[in-house]
Amino acid sequence: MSTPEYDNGVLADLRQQARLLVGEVAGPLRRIQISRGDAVVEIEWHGEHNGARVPAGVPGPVPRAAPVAATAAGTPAGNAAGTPAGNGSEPEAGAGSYSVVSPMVGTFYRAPEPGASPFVAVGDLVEPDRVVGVVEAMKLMNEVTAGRAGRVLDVLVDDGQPVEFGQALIALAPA
Amino acid sequence: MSTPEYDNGVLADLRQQARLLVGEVAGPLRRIQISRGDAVVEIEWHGEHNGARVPAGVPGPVPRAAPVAATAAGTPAGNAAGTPAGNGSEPEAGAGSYSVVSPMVGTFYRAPEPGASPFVAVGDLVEPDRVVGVVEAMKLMNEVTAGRAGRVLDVLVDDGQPVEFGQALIALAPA
Amino acid sequence: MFEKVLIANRGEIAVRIARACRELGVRTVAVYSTADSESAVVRMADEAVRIGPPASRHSYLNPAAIVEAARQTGAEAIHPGYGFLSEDADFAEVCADNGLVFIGPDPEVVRAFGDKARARTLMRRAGLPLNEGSAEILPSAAAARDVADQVGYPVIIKSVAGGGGRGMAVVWSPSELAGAYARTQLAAQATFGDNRVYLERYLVHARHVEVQVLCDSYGNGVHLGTRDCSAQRRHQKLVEEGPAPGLSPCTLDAIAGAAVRGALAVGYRGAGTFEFLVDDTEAFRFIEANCRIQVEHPVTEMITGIDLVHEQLHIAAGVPLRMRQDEVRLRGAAIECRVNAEDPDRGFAPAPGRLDRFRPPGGPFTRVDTHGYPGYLVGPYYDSLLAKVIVWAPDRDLALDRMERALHEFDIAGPGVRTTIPFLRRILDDAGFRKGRYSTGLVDRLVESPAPPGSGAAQDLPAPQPTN
Amino acid sequence: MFEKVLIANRGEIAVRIARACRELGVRTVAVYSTADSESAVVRMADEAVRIGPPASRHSYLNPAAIVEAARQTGAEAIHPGYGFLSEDADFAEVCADNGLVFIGPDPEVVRAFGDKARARTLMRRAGLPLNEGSAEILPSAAAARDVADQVGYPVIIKSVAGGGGRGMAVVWSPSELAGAYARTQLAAQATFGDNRVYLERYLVHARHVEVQVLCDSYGNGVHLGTRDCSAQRRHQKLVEEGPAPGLSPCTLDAIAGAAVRGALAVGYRGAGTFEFLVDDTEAFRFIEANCRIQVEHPVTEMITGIDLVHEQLHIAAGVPLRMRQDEVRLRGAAIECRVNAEDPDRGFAPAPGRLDRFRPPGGPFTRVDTHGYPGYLVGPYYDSLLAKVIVWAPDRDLALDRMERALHEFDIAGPGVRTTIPFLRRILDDAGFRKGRYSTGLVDRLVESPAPPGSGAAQDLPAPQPTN
Repeated sequence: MSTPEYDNGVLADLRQQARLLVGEVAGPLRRIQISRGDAVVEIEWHGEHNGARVPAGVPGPVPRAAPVAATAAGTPAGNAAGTPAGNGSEPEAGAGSYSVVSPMVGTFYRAPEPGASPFVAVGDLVEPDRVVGVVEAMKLMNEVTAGRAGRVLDVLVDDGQPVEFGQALIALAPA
Repeated sequence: MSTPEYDNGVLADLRQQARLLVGEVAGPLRRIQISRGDAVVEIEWHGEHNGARVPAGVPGPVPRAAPVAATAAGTPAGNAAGTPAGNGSEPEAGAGSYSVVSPMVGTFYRAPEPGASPFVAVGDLVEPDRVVGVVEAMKLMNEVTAGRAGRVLDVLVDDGQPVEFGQALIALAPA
Repeated sequence: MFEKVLIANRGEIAVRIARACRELGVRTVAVYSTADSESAVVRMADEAVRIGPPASRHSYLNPAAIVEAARQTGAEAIHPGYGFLSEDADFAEVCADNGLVFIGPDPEVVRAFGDKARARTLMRRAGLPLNEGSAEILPSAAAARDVADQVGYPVIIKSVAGGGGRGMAVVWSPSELAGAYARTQLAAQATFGDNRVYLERYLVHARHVEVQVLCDSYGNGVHLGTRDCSAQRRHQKLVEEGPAPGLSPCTLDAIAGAAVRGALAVGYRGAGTFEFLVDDTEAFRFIEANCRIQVEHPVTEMITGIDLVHEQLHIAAGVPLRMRQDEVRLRGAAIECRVNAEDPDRGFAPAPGRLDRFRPPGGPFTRVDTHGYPGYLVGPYYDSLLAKVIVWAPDRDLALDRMERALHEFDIAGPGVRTTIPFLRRILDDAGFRKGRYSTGLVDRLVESPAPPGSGAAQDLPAPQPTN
Repeated sequence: MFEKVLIANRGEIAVRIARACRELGVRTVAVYSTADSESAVVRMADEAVRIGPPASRHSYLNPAAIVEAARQTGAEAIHPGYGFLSEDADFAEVCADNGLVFIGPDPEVVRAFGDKARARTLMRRAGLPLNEGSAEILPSAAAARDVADQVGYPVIIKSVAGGGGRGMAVVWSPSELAGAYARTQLAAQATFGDNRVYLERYLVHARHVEVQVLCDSYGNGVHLGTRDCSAQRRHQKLVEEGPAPGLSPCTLDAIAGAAVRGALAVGYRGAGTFEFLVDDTEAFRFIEANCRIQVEHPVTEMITGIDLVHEQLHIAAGVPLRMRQDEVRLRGAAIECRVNAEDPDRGFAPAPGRLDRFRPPGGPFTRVDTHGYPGYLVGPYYDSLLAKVIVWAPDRDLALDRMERALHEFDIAGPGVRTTIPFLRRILDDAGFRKGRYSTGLVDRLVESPAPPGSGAAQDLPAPQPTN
């Protein structure tokens, strides 16, 4: 039996783990599922990324200390997205990379308008002042610039997704 | 300004420090004074023993952690009774010694009756079953035996003094 | 008022008493066993005396050590709390012999209520309705059989010296009677050194309703309303509330009036509790009286605004009762949950250990009485009550929601430490409990039905019987 | 009732709001700055959104971030707590524009009371007695001089946009007036972006009495009694109590009645506080109204048994007021002490740090509202309020003794951490305070008189003036 009086603590942990993974693991998100019964975070990426299933065992009433062991969904071997993030090491994609983070709470857009081509694509070389996306807050479009020169390794947030302050948006490899 | 909200904590510490000293330091007690204003334990022994004054500074609201630095009363040099006990090392008298402790709360008597000669004196050799004192509780005289063979190093409690359960009464050197 | 009072107890109730004394400007002496030298009350009290080893019988149950400690420290009165020596008539006498005020009723009153058979006789004389059963003690199994045949099965055989749920056996059919009689006698002899037993009809779905009374030394007495303690496991209370829900006001008045009548009839002094069984027809019967402050007394304090331990001290100091019955106003509803260091998943086995984290709930109308603190070592020597969470609200439904919130907040963690909190939450979730329609059968039903995954919500549980 | 509410605040009040929501079955969204990711409310809430960096203007004062967080999480209403955006009319409008319920009065009411000069005009029209002073804003130092000459010195110059003790200057003689006028204008411009000031007579020994009101959206309003907040340091409250002591019942009724009249006159909605100055003759004058839940609201909750945050939520959800005035019963006395992470021995300078030990008091009639816990890092970014200790008792004297006991128990320790507890104990010890004969001059007197060794007992302090 799980310890019901800590459900919220568990949820908070799952949310935190999810946030960490999303920050650490390269690749455009598809969806995050945060469960509770047996404490599961499920994160799904687009493209070739596999989902990383993170069962967070909660021993006794120790929610904040919930250990997280990542195992690959489906493949026993695990994958670049899930396993390394789970055991805390930097994922391949993230090695030596730099993240462009959201300057505010809002909605992230990869393109200036629906249907238009994205500001940046994986592989692009960008200058510090290059606009890499916009975050809409209160109907205001706020341009996000790369901040430093580099090559786009990945776009970490899907088009039209809500983002928190400081959330990683774009992974850059220093040029 | 001392932190008034911890006065009792301070008193408790002083009491504890006093108890420790009395246990550690050889010599028949004369009186204990526990103060509060500037947190002072004053302990007075009989005979050639000097009193050990223990100013217990209470930094901020950290009563239980009140550090105790012992300094000799009057003489800067300190003495065998005060200083070693204060800085935590074993007093000479106590080195390798064994304490006969009180089996109950009560009043300790060194002699079978007023005016009679004490059960034991410093220097006596005693057998395990030798009566070394009595503790009166509820008008019952409870004989205290040495428990093991040894030489009486000191009698730690003055005649007619109240004692707690487990309080050291007699210091013995294993024979 | 007294200058100095010795607290002859430990745990949360010792802390409770130290708080009351400090609020009244009374200095306190804590006594403690070597297992409790780091306990909260030792830190709180003005003085502390180590009275013995961990084993209670040599420390907290040791009258000589406690009286000596009082003598050494110059305490004028002794507050016994609950359990330990709180209902020991001999100890009360020893206190008197040594010029110490025992905070409780006179020794003969304590002794009379300590003998369940005598208590029944006294209360019958006072005109209280009794549960059907043996008028006096049962000399033989045959006598037991006769009475049982009269009152009908099931019956419960109780030790006259028992109490607090100890020394009793329920008998469902005549074939079990002789064996149960013998077993109870043996157990009673072993536990209380008194093998006398008596017998009552056992009410399966009865509710356990108790009345808090206060009496002074001058023949004045009032009641402070009722509490319902039906949520019990093996006669050990887990959840208490007040006022007793779902009973008509006139029934509540009748029970409360009977309690005061019984108390005054025997010259009761101080705070006491009269316990009754109430059946489906709201008929009530006296079962026993407790001559002590009770674990669940905060429920009454939150409903009345009266500090029961303050009143105990005033009464023991000879002050006349400070309120008339018409000045006692009951307001809203209060619930108490007992957080024990026990593992509900392992038959409520004690689960002691060091508390790595200990964050009690707070906020509006939420009270916590506990001796726990972060880093405290819950030892194996004494009972497993770690904290009491008490909440108040204008009505019972909101009180239940508030308690759910409070238990949700309570953060206790440590190696090996388990608490009753998950089980308490199942009780709060139970549909029958929420409706106020529950009895002493509630907890057993929950224990038998496994906790649904993701914690037992009421609807997951079998619908309770109307009589339940 | 709402399904989900966003809590646009931090610290103890965010925890307070989360508790109320959970008790009512409302899901909660916490918003937090990067400095608060370990805060208690983030752990308690059902969801949490990081909205900005430590600097308040980019996080807790950032309407866009908060509204976006509400949109993302699907919250229907926003509870602003106190401070931050709680009395920001523009924010209230932004909420409305985005289909979010702002839990508080209508924007225009918030705006009206935010302009102290307009508030005075409105309340004068509603028939409330005003403190003598300028009818409207002062165009020039000369105009100020004229009014000051009429009302007599000392006078206090206030920013119309000020409040909470900020943006005001006391002037003792005509020679200081011009300078003070200019300084206040400049400060007001800098602090509030609004340089308009007005002037009132300054009552040196006046008492600060406030009335708690509750109004619904249908023109119904009640008062929940008075609080006295005269124990202030530099216009910052340290100790609050209720009911206001030493005032005649008819004065209390008159003040409370005036407050409800004022609230209904402007169509107030929700929980609000009307503040008055009361002089030696018990004459009272309106000074300002607060359109938010206040820090000291638990004092009123303990006296009335009414959960003010529950009522805020019900009213905001469109429920008619759930009590009539004659159903509001005031019972006993309550006191609140603000435990701030400040060093009283160093001019109340903030003394933040990691809390090694944090053991709040408990037991009878003792409430603690706090976001603190063992291991919590009290940061330098926000105000220093760490915990509120509130106690209740049948009478004020016992409440004071109980508070002394509670503060004595409160164990807070950590490197660099200091609290106001020692100073609060001096206030409780003060003879004038105990007698209920004190005014806004009390704290300054204590600050000036050094703490006597071994803590200031009342008799060690200069005997207070009768008017004091």
